[in-house]
Amino acid sequence: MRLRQAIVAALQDEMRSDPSVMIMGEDVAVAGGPFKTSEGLLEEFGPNRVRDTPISEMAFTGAGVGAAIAGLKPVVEIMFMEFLGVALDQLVTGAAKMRYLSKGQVSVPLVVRASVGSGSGFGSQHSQTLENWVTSTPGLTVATVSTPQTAYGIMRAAVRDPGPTIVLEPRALYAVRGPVERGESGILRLGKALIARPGSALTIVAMGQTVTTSLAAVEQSGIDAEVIDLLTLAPWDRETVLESVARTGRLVVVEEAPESGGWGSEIVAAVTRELFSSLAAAPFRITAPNAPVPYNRELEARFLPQPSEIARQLTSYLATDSVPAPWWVAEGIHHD
Amino acid sequence: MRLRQAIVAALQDEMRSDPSVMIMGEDVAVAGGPFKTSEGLLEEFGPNRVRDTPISEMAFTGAGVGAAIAGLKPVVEIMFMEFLGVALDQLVTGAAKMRYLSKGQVSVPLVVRASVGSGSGFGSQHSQTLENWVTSTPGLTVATVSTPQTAYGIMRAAVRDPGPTIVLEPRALYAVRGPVERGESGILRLGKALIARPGSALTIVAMGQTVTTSLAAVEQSGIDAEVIDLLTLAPWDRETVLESVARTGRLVVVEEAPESGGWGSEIVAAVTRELFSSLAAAPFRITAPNAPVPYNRELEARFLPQPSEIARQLTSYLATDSVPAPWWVAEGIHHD
Amino acid sequence: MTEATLATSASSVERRADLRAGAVQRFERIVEIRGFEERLNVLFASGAIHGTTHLALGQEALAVGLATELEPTDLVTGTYRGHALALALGMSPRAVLSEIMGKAEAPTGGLGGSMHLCDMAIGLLPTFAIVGAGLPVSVGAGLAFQYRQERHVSVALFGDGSTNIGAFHESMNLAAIWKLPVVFVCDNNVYGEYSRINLTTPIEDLHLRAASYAMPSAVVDGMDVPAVRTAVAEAVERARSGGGPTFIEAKTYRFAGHSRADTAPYRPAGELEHWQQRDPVLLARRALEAEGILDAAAIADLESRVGAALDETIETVRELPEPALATMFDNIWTPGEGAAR
Amino acid sequence: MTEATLATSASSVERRADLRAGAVQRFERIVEIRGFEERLNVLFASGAIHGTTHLALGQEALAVGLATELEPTDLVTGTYRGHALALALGMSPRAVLSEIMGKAEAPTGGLGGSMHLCDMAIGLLPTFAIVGAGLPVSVGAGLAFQYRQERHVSVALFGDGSTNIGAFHESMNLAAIWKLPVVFVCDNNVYGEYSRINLTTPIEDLHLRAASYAMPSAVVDGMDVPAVRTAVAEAVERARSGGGPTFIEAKTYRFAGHSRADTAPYRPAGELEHWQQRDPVLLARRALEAEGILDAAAIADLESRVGAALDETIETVRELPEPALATMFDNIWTPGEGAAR
Ligand SMILES: Cc1ncc(C[n+]2csc(CCOP(=O)(O)OP(=O)(O)O)c2C)c(N)n1
Ligand SMILES: Cc1ncc(C[n+]2csc(CCOP(=O)(O)OP(=O)(O)O)c2C)c(N)n1
Ligand SMILES: [Mg+2]
Ligand SMILES: [Mg+2]
Repeated sequence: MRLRQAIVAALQDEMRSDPSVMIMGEDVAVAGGPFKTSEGLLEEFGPNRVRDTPISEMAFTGAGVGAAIAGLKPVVEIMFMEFLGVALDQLVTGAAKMRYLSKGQVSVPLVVRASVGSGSGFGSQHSQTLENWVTSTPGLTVATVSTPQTAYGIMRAAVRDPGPTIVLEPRALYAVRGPVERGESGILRLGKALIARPGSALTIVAMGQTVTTSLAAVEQSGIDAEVIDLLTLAPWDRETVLESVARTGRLVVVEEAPESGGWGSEIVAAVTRELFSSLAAAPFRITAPNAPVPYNRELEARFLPQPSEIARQLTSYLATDSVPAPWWVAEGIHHD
Repeated sequence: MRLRQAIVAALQDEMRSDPSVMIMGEDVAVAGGPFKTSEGLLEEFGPNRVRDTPISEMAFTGAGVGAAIAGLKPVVEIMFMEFLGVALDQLVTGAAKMRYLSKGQVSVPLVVRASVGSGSGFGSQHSQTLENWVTSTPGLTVATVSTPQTAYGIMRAAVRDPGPTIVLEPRALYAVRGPVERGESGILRLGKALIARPGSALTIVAMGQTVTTSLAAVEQSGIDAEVIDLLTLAPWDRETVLESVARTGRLVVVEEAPESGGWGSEIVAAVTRELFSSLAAAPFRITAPNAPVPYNRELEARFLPQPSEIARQLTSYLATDSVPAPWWVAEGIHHD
Repeated sequence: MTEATLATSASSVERRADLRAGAVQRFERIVEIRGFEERLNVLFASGAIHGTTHLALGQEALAVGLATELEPTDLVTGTYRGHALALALGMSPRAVLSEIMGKAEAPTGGLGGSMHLCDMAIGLLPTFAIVGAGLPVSVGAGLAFQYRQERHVSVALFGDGSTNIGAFHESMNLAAIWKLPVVFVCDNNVYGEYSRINLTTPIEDLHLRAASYAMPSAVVDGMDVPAVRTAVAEAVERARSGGGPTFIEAKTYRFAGHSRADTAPYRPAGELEHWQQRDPVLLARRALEAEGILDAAAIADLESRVGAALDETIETVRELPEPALATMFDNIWTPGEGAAR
Repeated sequence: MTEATLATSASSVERRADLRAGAVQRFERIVEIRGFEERLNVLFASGAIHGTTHLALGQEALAVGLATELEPTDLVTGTYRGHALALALGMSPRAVLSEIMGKAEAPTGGLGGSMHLCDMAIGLLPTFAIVGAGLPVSVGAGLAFQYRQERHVSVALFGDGSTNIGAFHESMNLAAIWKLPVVFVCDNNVYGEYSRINLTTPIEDLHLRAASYAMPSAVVDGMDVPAVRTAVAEAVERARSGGGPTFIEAKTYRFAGHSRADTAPYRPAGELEHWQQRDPVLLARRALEAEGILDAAAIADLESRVGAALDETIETVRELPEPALATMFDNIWTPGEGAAR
């Protein structure tokens, strides 16, 4: 099934098994979701459990918090991650601290789903990933999805988790197809990374869209890289990453975010801290450029690190043991 | 003068020299600012140029954007950084992209000032630093201040800059005194770090409150550390930092932010990338714990890395060439 | 009136129930809140407590009237100016003060502080330090009640200045379109921080804003417990019976400055004095006397008893132990881990 | 009517001025917008353009009436549904289409796209893709005008659904309390995305919301250029003469779906047909005929001329060069660097 259908399936299975699970967001009910990630749910579960909201991100995100405190398990859809720019308060300064600020009297089993990223021609105000808005929030789990199976497994885990979770869904992957194992065995564990491809030459840490592009790059380059799909970004799975890099001695993080403020720095910093003396070469990041996401199709295609670009950098890295320049520097287009 | 007076002085000098500079925010006029950072400005410049706003962060931050586009140089005060949680959109998704989205037809010479950080007993919703909300925004300059002089110099530079700038002001430093050179020679350059203390044993990169605590730690420990006051966080001064670490071979970033999502990872990652083979030991971060800022005075005092804690880690690092555990691990209080 | 006085060991639920026992009990609660805030002011001024605080002097009647009409199973959000609300809803002075003093036994273990009072036994969510932030959460609690077809009510208490923030507007709209059992209570105390309402808000009668959402509204004398009770009772009844949300504007006045250091030099001359004639303590005292329930001597007795108890509480709380360092790592979710509730 | 037709090389300022030349010119612009959007729909459906687009079919009269009353020195914010506004204000079909097709010569160099049209020569700020985001910016532009005591006006155009977001409320309040020269124009086209207004908004007459801010308001037939002009002229005059902001609700109807893929299956039966009787093109055509300004033949001639010009523009724009890769790094501020303006 398609990734967006896997999300529907996850929500459906959770709603079937737990009557306190409900969803709300702009056009998630009658229209089945702007990206069809709730298709059929209104029909199956009715208007009490599947609700269209006004264009009021602050109110309905906060309503998710309040409903969660009062015992529901709300799943709130933020159509584009950017829209949290008016509602971040409710999640970061509010929801994430409720348990702490009540000494455990209050729980917030809330899921906020937000579509993220480039690749759909939506321009610079509808294509950011913006993980950094939420990653420095003790108490808030930040997860992401990369395939139909991980979408299914992460979503169900997020709904079940007693704390607030934000799930970042790369918009460009909604139509991607893959097998999905439904039911308990298809559920993933939040906080646990997956090894998307085992390997020994180096460790790639990727997330969301860059899992796909990294796997393609590995294919293209013929390098025996281990590709880790981080899945949960905060708190991320140090154990899996450290174990892998301890084996390979090399770390490359592939990110969709711009270099500045990107999530991969923390992986590099933590690995460097823990494994410095066993690293064979400098760990580094392959990122998007420090630029807004361009609209033009050709230009937008270059924004996300492409398989060929990743392959070029990996190959050069292994050949020289030094860190390659990104395409814009290598091609003399822009000097960092 | 006190740091908050240095801010007043900077605003005053800019307002005297440029009639298009104006300020607005909650209680910045009649009351002279909740933290007295605009004392006397209403009296000198009148109610057209110094404006109290309703409690409408979204509207008045956005009004700053619009006024800047229309030719003013607005300085918007966000009383506590947290309040941007309802207005981030205007800055990150809006202001920062206006030049790009107009092919240079539009400029946004806006300054947003926000008080940040712990140390004042304001509790977990009024003590965060939240740099990560803004650092991944190409087109937005993120600066901070550490002393009365840097407050003066950065503020004036920010007002003059043609692009949007957010200046993060550690609240706990407002009352700190220091000499201030007013006038052109007191103005700093955005994007340029300062060497707060030259040294050769290792390089400390600090910012805001941690500049003070790092200098005190150096004093306490007797270690000949170079302390760099980053001042501009995005884009940060790679040249100064790399040059220093190239000399010392060692990097320690001291941060107020929680370990997860903190700004220091990027410094560590970039330095590792560029100087891997010349590093004498693992670069690392001394951060606040992954926890909300506690209210209790004693507990809050431990949140920000204290001089004694920094000194302990530096000493251990130099003695062993390996990265020490943070206090909560070392004291067996919390295991990361 | 010894029999009317709750033991200091009374639970918050018992203290809540006590408000329904009679006018004397409500008066006593008003006196307690007043005495609490006055003493707190002294404690802060003397530097005995760090951080800041926001007193609700002048706003006691609204809190007590509101609390009287709610059940402990109703859920309430409040603000940083939350002591009166918390005490009225049933938290003990000891609980509130220990929170403000950051003590280990406090409801949040001393980690929350003055702006974050919480007691779920009486339906008080951790109060919100961000203006407007409680309103969407109250909408959500109302949603949960409607969802489960429960007759509980969700209540948001907030200030006049908060009606200028987006969250107010969005929350009112959402509650109205979904007909949720929410009561929005606006404590119009004339000021938002150091700004008088007329400087920030083009209308002074904030209940008129309900019309934008086709929401029933009421305006009430917030200094007078019976008036507050009537308005709240009507709104609560509407909510419980499926009639949807109500907006109540309570006209009050902030007798103190905005927060610790503020002496309110910006007040127009005579304004404070004008409002002091409608001081909730005064009004309640007069009503008891006029109705012959208590005479002046009995009132004086009650007031001194309450004061003495507060003084004792302060001494007790001062000596309570501080939280252990390790508690700063407690109650932060990590995925997979079980919830506390 | 050849003499009434602007050369395709006319500047955006000339195209703007042309709207004041007469009813024929305004009709021509309406026809141009209609033809542009219809052709765009086909282009998107055929996959010739990537991304998404939001057509303003049915909303032409509002855009044209509004543009007629504004000066190029007035500043306007619009939304992702911005083609009609941009064309009305004066951008050429070539400029708008090249933006949508991501071409190098487009006003943002092909980097902005359908949702971000900009031409500062006629006061059009980059249109906003975030609902409500333009309103605070318009308030700020109004602030600058008031600050410098200029007689310019700041205008925000936005949809009915946008009146439920916090930015709307905060912006109205701020403009009102500061008496800024801002005109808020709400294009009430009955839908926000796939939701009919009654499902998201407890009132249908959105102009009533202005009362919350003591702001003058007007409601107008947005399908009718003269009606729009009258309301806008009054608001603009109020703003220019220091009378502060106005809220105008224009009743229109969205003839197309929300965006590219949407066929609007959620419409009640007959609703579209009902509104089509008030199609702006129809109304304008009838008025010209009724007043004897143009006869049916002349109108048909005009329409076919405009259509042919649009077809030619499409062919031309298709062949325009794509932006160079390096342009994606242009026009991003770095501190210290000089500004473009
Ligand atoms: C979003 C936000 N903006 C600003 C503040 C700072 N602030 C705290 S209290 C306050 C005044 C609130 O006034 P009002 O709503 O009338 O409540 P009152 O304090 O009078 O009870 C302000 C501006 C805040 N806490 N949150
Ligand atoms: C903050 C935000 N929330 C949601 C959206 C997604 N969105 C785009 S257009 C739209 C509908 C807006 O409706 P309305 O204001 O009536 O304008 P119209 O599209 O009818 O012109 C929505 C919800 C957005 N762009 N921004
Ligand atoms: Mg108030
Ligand atoms: Mg609409």
